[in-house]
Amino acid sequence: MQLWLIPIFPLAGFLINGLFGRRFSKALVSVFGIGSVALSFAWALKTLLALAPLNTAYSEHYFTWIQSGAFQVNWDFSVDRLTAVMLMVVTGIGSLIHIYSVGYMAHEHGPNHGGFYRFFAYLNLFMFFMLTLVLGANYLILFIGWEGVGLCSYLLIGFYFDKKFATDAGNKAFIVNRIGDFGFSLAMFLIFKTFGSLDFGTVFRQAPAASEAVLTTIGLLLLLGATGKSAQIPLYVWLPDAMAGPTPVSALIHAATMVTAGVYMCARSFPIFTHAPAAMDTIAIIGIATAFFAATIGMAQNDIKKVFAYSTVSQLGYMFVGVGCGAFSAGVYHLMTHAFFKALLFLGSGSVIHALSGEQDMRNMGGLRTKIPITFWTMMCAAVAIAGVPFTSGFFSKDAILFAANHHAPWMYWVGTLTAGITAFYVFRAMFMTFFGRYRGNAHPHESPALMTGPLIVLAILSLGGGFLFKIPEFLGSLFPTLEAPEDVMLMVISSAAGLLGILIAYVMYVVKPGTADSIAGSLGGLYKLVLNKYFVDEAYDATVVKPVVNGSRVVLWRGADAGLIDGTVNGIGTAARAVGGVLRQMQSGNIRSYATWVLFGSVLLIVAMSLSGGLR
Amino acid sequence: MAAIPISWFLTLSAVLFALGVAGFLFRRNIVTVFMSIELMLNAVNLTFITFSYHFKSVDGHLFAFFVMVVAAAEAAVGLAIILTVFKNRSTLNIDAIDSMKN
Amino acid sequence: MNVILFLIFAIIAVVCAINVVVQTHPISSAISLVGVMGSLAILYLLLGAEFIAAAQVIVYAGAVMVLFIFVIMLLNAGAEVKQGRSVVVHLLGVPLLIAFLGLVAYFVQRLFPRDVEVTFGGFTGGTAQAIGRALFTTYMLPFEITSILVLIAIVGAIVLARKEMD
Amino acid sequence: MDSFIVISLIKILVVFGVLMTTLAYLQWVERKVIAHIQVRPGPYRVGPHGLLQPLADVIKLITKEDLLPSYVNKPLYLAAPFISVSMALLSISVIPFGPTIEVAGYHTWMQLTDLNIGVVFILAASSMGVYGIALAGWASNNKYALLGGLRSSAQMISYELPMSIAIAAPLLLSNTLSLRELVGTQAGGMLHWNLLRGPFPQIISFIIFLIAAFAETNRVPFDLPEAENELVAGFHTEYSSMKFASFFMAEYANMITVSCMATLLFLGGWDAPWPAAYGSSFVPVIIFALAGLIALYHGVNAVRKRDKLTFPAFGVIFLIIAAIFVLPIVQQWLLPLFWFCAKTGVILFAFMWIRGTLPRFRYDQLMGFTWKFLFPVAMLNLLITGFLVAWFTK
Repeated sequence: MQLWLIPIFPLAGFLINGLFGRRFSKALVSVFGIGSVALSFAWALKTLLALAPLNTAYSEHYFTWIQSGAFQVNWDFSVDRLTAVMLMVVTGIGSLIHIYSVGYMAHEHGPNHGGFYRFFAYLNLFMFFMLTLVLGANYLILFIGWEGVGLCSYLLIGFYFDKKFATDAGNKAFIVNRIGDFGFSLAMFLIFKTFGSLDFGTVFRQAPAASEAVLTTIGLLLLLGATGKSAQIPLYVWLPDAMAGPTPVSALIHAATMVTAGVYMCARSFPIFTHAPAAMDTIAIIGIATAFFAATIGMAQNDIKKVFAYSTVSQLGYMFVGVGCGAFSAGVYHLMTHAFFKALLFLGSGSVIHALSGEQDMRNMGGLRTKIPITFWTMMCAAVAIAGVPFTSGFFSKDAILFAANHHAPWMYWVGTLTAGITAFYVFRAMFMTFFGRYRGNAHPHESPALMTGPLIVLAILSLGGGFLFKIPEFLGSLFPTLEAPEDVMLMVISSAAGLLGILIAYVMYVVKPGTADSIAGSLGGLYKLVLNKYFVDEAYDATVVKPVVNGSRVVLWRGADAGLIDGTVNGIGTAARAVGGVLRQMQSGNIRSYATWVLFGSVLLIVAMSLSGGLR
Repeated sequence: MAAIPISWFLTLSAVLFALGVAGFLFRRNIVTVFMSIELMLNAVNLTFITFSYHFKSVDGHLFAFFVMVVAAAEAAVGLAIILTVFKNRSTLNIDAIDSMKN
Repeated sequence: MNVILFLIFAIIAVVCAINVVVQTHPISSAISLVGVMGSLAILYLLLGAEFIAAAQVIVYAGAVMVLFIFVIMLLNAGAEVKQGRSVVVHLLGVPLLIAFLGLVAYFVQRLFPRDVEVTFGGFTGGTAQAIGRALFTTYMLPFEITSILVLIAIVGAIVLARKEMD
Repeated sequence: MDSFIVISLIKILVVFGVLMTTLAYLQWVERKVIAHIQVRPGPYRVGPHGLLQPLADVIKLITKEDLLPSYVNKPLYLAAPFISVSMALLSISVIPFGPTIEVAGYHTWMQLTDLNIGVVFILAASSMGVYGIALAGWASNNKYALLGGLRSSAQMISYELPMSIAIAAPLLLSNTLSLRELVGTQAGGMLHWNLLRGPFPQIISFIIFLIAAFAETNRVPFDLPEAENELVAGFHTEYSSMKFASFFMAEYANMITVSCMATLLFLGGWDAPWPAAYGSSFVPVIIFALAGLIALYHGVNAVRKRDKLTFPAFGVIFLIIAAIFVLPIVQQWLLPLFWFCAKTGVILFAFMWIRGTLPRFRYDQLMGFTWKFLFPVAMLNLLITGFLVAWFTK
């Protein structure tokens, strides 16, 4: 079926734009940028239709990549239903965002006056790595994609590399992800040691036979990797900063696709996790904690992209709850619907920012409903979806997760429902602050071009209808172990009510009586400050991890160990060596032949030593 | 069809190697010294091939093959260096090339 | 027959090797070295390494040694000048060599008793096919790395050669 | 065992005798061909149509004074022609001229010996041939000779690369290194020859092989080492008499070797271009009969006086040969031999034809041509071939 064609198109696009884009016109760059991804989407669609029922995984072997003793890694791609979902999400949303980007980046020059082609080259490279990640049939190829998307994320966050905050954010993302990758690498080593292979098929076939302790360790290490990539506690801190990149990047990489790689990886490794309940519990707890925690931070943010960034973290937490509760298909379901509505939210906010010529602070917005109606209505679709208003896509996926959570541990359900309410609140707070009331800024808002609104409309339809258009749990039912989570109408009603309540509170606080928010903030005082400052997590990390490392490096390692101990030792040795060298200097005649004699002397000595020690028996 | 003890091959290899070392030690012409190195490499190759026979496995041949490739690369670079040295110092005497001494 | 063949070519090899060392003129040394390589190639055939034997002739005798002769001709290197300065070599060289050879020969004789023997045709795994198969499966990575090494050598040689041009 | 040695000895004698005669007469053929290209009769005095010229040449070369210049490096000076000629002859020993023949109950191949690395053996022998020329140039202690020797060895080393790579491509199709099996894999007519065989016809590598072969044998347009107007006579300036003749023998033997190689590698060896069912076995008969008839016609309508005698004689000889080819007993081994010789002969003719046509390269053009053009093209051809072979044999 030539699966390799799917990722190769974006790679070709990357090479063409990256190598020659500087000389191309913007139109030509756009053609290659969009064309490659669209071709990839078309080919993926054709492949999947041809493989239609796809009850069992279909894989293709290309070549043996590494062979070293028992260690063998093949360059294999495989497609099963999970991959099919991911392929469609990645290429479909990727295509839409590429189209959007042409409009969004039209006025961008970026530093180094090569911004436009550079942007599309990176974006295409990202698509290539993401598709490799999704298609790879073993952990190492997945890891290549994993690292590759990390690289592209770094490049794109730091896209405006002439601004310090952007490069800092890029570095932060890269370094924080390293911690996760460290866990992932360790997990791979352990997998290879345990199963003797990195191949998904081989590993999963043997997984039930392995001991639970080993599987739990592997699971936890994989989870460490996933928390890094998918921005979960404790490694979520990079994602909000990652908003320094252009908005389409935030939509594609930091909302729809890359950050969900962790969820995908956990879902992919379900045979390991299902045999490691402790790891599953950890996933669920981390997920629910992240979901709640990030949602509360989201309530107090004023930067429109930051709100959605924390919302992403929170929603990713939801997905992990689903995965951790054993409802893998629900997690993937939410992954897909989230990709729709969160991409839409980001693209919409990008459209708002575009309309206001770069303004991101919601306090300087307001009343944009009439000025940019298409953006408003499409974003509204996404907002109701994320708030879990009944029969939107978010409603289905969120409820699927919450059922599983209730089945797993009722308290998780309640926290989840509370989070859903908070989510609805802050999303609508953002909506109301942006689109309602009167305009507080001083730019001249204008509606975005059709290139940008087109993708918005498509995504709006998907956000509203994605829930019943794509019944992911049924589609993936055969793949994952089934979970008997009874559908309880009561639970459904409660969670929907929480969402609606959140919307209502937001409406009251920001539309009916616009002053309430400030007075409540004032009365809560310390708590509000805590939330506004994101619980001082960055500061805490700075104080507990970064500072000690830096200071420790400076004082202990540099002054103490390096200057004192090592330099001292080295100098001491140097002095000693010079003294000895003074004697041995006679040997260093500068004459090659006498050196050779010494080498011969040494080898004779070695043979004698070996025979004396019994090595030559 | 009498058979040859395998130690004969190894001894021959040792003799050739020792002759290579001798060439390295006692010759002053840099080209000859270089040829002595090739002689040593050849002696080692003979050992590889002999062991390959001994263990009835093709791996020794592969090692010999790699030695040859590396020797070819080494000869190309080494001779280029010799040419450069000769160009700069107009001597091939290895004892005269001792700038590292000071 | 085996023994005779071995003895003939072993003696040729040793004589040529001695000639490499004692000849004062580099070109005579080079020709002697070709002789060593040729007789080694025949010994390889005896050991069942037909491909390596051919490669030995093509690569070593056909390419590397031609290069040597080339350089000798280019430099028009005459017989070497005697101006020995190394005391160490003169004092230690011969005794060390004898010790080295003696030790190695002794251990070889002790470790490989006479009953481990070589006959022509005793090992037939050295065909081009077998080597190719091993080279492109087990030794794939070393092979690739070697090719990079050769590339580096080519570039290095060209750079060195260019430098002396200007 | 004994019969093996006896048969081998007989074969060696036969091959050696035939080869030596061929070498001598190749010289005659070449002179004739060149002469006719230049519209002159060529050797004509010794024997009918100069047919005894080679004999006269041999006598002349043997009886000439054997000079030993005083400043030469004696051992190498003497060894060089010997190395040249022995390496050239060595290659012939593995070349098969035809399938098995049966003589007095003994089956044997028309080949001295078959190596399963025959192709590599020939490459090895030809790479050793460089020494003869390089040492001749150096040992002569003459700057023209030295320059010729250097040029020639550089040229031979350089052209060996595209040649080996060009050889590798058909080997990929045939999947063997044994020359005998090589022919076996090409059996069944012209379309199975490596030259025209799928998945990738080796026309490019055939051309590269031929070009490299011209350079390897130091033939026009690559005869820089012997460029008379620059280097007097190149590496054999100081040689005379039989030693000089040795170099010529080596050159012609090399020509024969590479022609045979081209025949074996690309042209299907001794296989007929189309199956005997379609009448390929009558081709030699027709050719010789036609040649005989033409000779007879010219004998009858003779232009010169002596032609009245010689042409009818030739005509009769040709007709007799044609008649021999009709005999079924000899057909089974004579036909393959005919095809092999015919193919080799065509390539040898191309050697002479090109010598009569093309001018000489300049030295930098020569080196640039191989490194910048032939080598990359050969490499590309090998890559494509390898890829297609892997693709189609999967």
